[in-house]
Amino acid sequence: MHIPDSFIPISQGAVYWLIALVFIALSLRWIRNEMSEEKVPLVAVLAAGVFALQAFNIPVTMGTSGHLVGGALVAIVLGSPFAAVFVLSLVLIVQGVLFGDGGITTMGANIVNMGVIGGFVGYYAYHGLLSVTKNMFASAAGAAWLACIVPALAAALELWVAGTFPLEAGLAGMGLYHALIGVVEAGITAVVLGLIANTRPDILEHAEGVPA
Amino acid sequence: MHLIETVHLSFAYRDSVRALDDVNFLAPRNLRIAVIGPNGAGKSTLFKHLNGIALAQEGKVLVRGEPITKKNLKEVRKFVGVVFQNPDDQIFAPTVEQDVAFGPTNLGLDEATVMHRVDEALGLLGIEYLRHRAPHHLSGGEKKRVAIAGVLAMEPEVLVMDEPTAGLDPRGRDDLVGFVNSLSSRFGMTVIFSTHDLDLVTAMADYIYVMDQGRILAQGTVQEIFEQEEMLRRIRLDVPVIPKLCRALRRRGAPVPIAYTAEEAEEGLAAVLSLPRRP
Amino acid sequence: MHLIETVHLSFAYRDSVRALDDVNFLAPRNLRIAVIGPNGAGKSTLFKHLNGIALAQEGKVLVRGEPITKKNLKEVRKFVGVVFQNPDDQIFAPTVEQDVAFGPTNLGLDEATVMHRVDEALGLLGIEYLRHRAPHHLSGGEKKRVAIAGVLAMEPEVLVMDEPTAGLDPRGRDDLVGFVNSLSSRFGMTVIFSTHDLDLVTAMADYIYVMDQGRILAQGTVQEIFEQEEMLRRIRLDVPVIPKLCRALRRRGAPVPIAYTAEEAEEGLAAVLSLPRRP
Amino acid sequence: MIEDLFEIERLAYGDSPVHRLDARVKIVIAFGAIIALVAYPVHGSVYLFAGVMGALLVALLLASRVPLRTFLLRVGAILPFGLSILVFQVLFPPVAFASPTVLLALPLGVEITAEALAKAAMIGVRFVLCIGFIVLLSSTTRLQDLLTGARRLGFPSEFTLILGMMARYLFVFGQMFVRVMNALATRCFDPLDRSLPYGYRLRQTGYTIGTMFLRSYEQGERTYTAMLCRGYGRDAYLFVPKKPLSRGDWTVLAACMAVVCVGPVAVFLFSTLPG
Ligand SMILES: Nc1ncnc2c1ncn2[C@@H]1O[C@H](COP(=O)(O)OP(=O)(O)OP(=O)(O)O)[C@@H](O)[C@H]1O
Ligand SMILES: Nc1ncnc2c1ncn2[C@@H]1O[C@H](COP(=O)(O)OP(=O)(O)OP(=O)(O)O)[C@@H](O)[C@H]1O
Ligand SMILES: [Mg+2]
Ligand SMILES: [Mg+2]
Repeated sequence: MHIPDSFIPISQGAVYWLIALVFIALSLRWIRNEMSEEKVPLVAVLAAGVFALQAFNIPVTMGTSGHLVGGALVAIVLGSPFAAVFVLSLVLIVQGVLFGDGGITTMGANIVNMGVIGGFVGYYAYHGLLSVTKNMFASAAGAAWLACIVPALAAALELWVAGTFPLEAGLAGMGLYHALIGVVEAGITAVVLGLIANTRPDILEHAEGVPA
Repeated sequence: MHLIETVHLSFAYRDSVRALDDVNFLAPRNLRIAVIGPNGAGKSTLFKHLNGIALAQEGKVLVRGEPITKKNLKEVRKFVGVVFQNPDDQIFAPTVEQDVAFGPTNLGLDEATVMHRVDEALGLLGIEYLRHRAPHHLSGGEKKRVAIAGVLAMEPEVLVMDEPTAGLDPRGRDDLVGFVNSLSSRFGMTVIFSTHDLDLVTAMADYIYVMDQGRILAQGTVQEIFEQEEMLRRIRLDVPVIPKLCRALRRRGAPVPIAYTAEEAEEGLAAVLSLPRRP
Repeated sequence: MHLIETVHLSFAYRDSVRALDDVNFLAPRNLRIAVIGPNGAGKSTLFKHLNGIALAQEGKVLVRGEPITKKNLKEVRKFVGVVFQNPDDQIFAPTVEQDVAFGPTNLGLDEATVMHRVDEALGLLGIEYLRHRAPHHLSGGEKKRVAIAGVLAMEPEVLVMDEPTAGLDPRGRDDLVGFVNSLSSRFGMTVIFSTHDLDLVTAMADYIYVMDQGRILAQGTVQEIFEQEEMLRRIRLDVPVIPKLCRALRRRGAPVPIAYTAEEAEEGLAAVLSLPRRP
Repeated sequence: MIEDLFEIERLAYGDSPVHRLDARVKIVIAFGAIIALVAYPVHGSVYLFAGVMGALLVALLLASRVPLRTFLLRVGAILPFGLSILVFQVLFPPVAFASPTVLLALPLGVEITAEALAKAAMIGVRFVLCIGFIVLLSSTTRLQDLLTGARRLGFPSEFTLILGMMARYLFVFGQMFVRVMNALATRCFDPLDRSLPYGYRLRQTGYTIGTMFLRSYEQGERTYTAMLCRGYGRDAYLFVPKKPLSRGDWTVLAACMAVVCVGPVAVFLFSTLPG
């Protein structure tokens, strides 16, 4: 769901860039003040790792395959939606500038979708679901699924506002496709979280994340 | 027919010079083979060809006489087990048991057989007690054993190990030597390994290939190779310290036989000095 | 006043047993100190205390006679340079030059001074030619030098190295030994290192601390420590092969002096065998 | 994607007049061209403008000696998502055209109109050119030079440090990724192998990804510690010495920016003025 250049008019792209920059600044402030120490380097290295693990192909069905995006995972593991904003922004910058995936003028929109919306949906959905179900893995799976589909819907909406995409058909198309892909995101997120809970539970036991 | 044979094998990574250049490598049954050479000689690249991780660009790789193809790839990988240098690259499951079961499960074996294989592999390496532990928290030596167990559970007939003792403490290293030698003597397994530790070569190999700049520079028994001090020094290697000492003494006229272990040297020197038998 | 001193230092990671237990460690000026011990003995943990990466839970760490506090932390880290085992942990910048310049820029030096320091550090290690290269294009030995250059550029007075020769080929190892020894002899630097390679100890240390299970089990000169074969064996270590051979011969009655390098042993044996002088 | 990192790097290590240009020049040209392309209205004259920009791209591409095939493969790899949006847009036009010319009527009342096709083509041509410029930039500029270039252009120093670390560890993890894939293959695991149960494949892939995640996290911890040892603090930054642009750099920059800035205005005026 990386919106490429020329699908969003430059003025709208600038607005998304502004929103993205605000959130990047907020996330930088969060890393500096709320993590136990000033741990910017840790998160920068982790971002490179997330980029690498997005390369694993995961089968969906009927020949299609997807890969992990990881926004919900990062937000849950590091205990804040801002962690996801920061990590995914870095990943998207590299994808956009190095590989051409996701455009330059639309990078702001992509950061807003996958980083900000994905991260916040993932984090709050997880904690919401956790308080209801009391099951960490089910909550993580649900949150990851939502963190996959909601940004896709947001992207469809932005494209509609940009005048390059139909509203209902677009929402339905993007929604259905990502609902399917989201199953993989959900499954993998739950498994990964299980592994971390099993081997490095200390990473997960941070103070409750900072409210926005 | 040899278990593994490479014929005029050459290979270049996309941009680089030839990482392998006309390599003819032979692995017969039940031999312990060391591949030595400086950093960047092409040892790891050669090993990648032995089980089809990399495919020959020129020349060919024969496993049990047959070239590696897409079709027999699974067979080949079952037959040739490769243990990588860093166990962390190889161990993924949340428990040791699950990790060792990974290979056999992928071969499509049923659960009882998988379990049996896991028991055997853990037993062989003496790590049953680690069974339910998380690999993440093991020491370097323990991780190494788990990695080897994971490969042995596929019951390969050739075991290939890239720098097996890197990062192990002296005892961990000795344990590994003992275990690998028993694989060779008890099960007749063929073992191929690379190392920078020349003492390991004298302890664990029958035959040596010396590589440099992608080529095989020399091959022969341990004695034959370590006699060629000049050649070894030229490619930034060295002779292990014991044969070096023996050779230095011989050059100065003492009739000391060339030994490769401390015990052999002790006996040799004792004879020359006409010392009494071991107390 | 010693450069570094730990007094009754103890430390435990969150859930584990004591990684350090009542450690009294001393580092005077211009001494080469080896810390040896099996995996998990606490060597890396001790090193983390020497420049305030870990803070003493019990006991204290004195650097130039003063305890480490939040206030003098930057001073301490400038004074004690630590080189980690894996260069990939330490080289984080996209080019060698930027990486080596990182320490000096953090000291608040101006651009010209930073450049000067970078030139000097690269020159000392003989790696000016790597200046604009990307770290992932370097060999293991080259990376190691870059890591050391990055620390030397801060001009520390104590150099601490955790397993400096891990993964190096024999020549890479010899180069490192020569270089580190020259730091000690030319600049009077104090060098502290840990290793599993006992031959490295004889080549690069004046004094040894032996650790096991968080405790300092023994300390002394190279000779004093390697005489205690029993103790070393008990904690899974061993004696380097040359003194082992000498000792075995002595036990059988030959008046061989205990040597630690091949050359010393050669001379000692030559004297006993009354061989002519070196040809 | 990370598998391609090494291939891109190999291209960027090439040698040509374009490779030798200062990174700042290339960044400004590429971003300027993209902004100009995106800013150009969806109007019939876009093809003429695209022709101008395409000529600039081709000229730079030829001068860079990047193999055409490699270049096209790289561009092609990025196209699918954009193309699928375009197809979708043709099938379900977001805005109703006044008097659509139906070219093809599909079942369920879906119609393909000439107007929708024309609009998709206009967006498409800009889209492909934008990718072309980005791919050219990363195929001729090393990652570390992109970073120092960005810094010298006034990009905040704290972000250069962060992106620099990310760049460095991309390669570390890229190599790790290759080793992990080899290890999986050695034990005969293929996530797309249908003979293994789906849940099993998903779980094992999850474990592998989880292990990579943990290793990245722990690498981050160790790197952070090592940086502390070298005085890392809030105000740490990446060392980027000053460097003036050469006269050649200025010339190329001026020429290309003239095309990028004057081009769209001239083309637009030329094609909209009556007569
Ligand atoms: N993935 C790769 N891409 C490009 N070049 C590579 C790659 N892996 C290795 N090389 C190059 O191929 C050559 C052989 O490398 P290889 O890893 O086989 O050496 P090695 O003998 O295993 O060295 P070491 O003792 O350091 O492990 C080297 O010049 C190396 O730089
Ligand atoms: N980050 C950590 N968290 C918890 N326990 C740790 C951590 N690091 C080390 N330990 C434990 O502390 C003890 C001492 O470890 P340390 O790394 O200091 O040993 P070492 O002597 O350096 O061993 P090696 O030779 O393997 O490097 C070990 O029991 C180890 O398991
Ligand atoms: Mg290798
Ligand atoms: Mg250690």
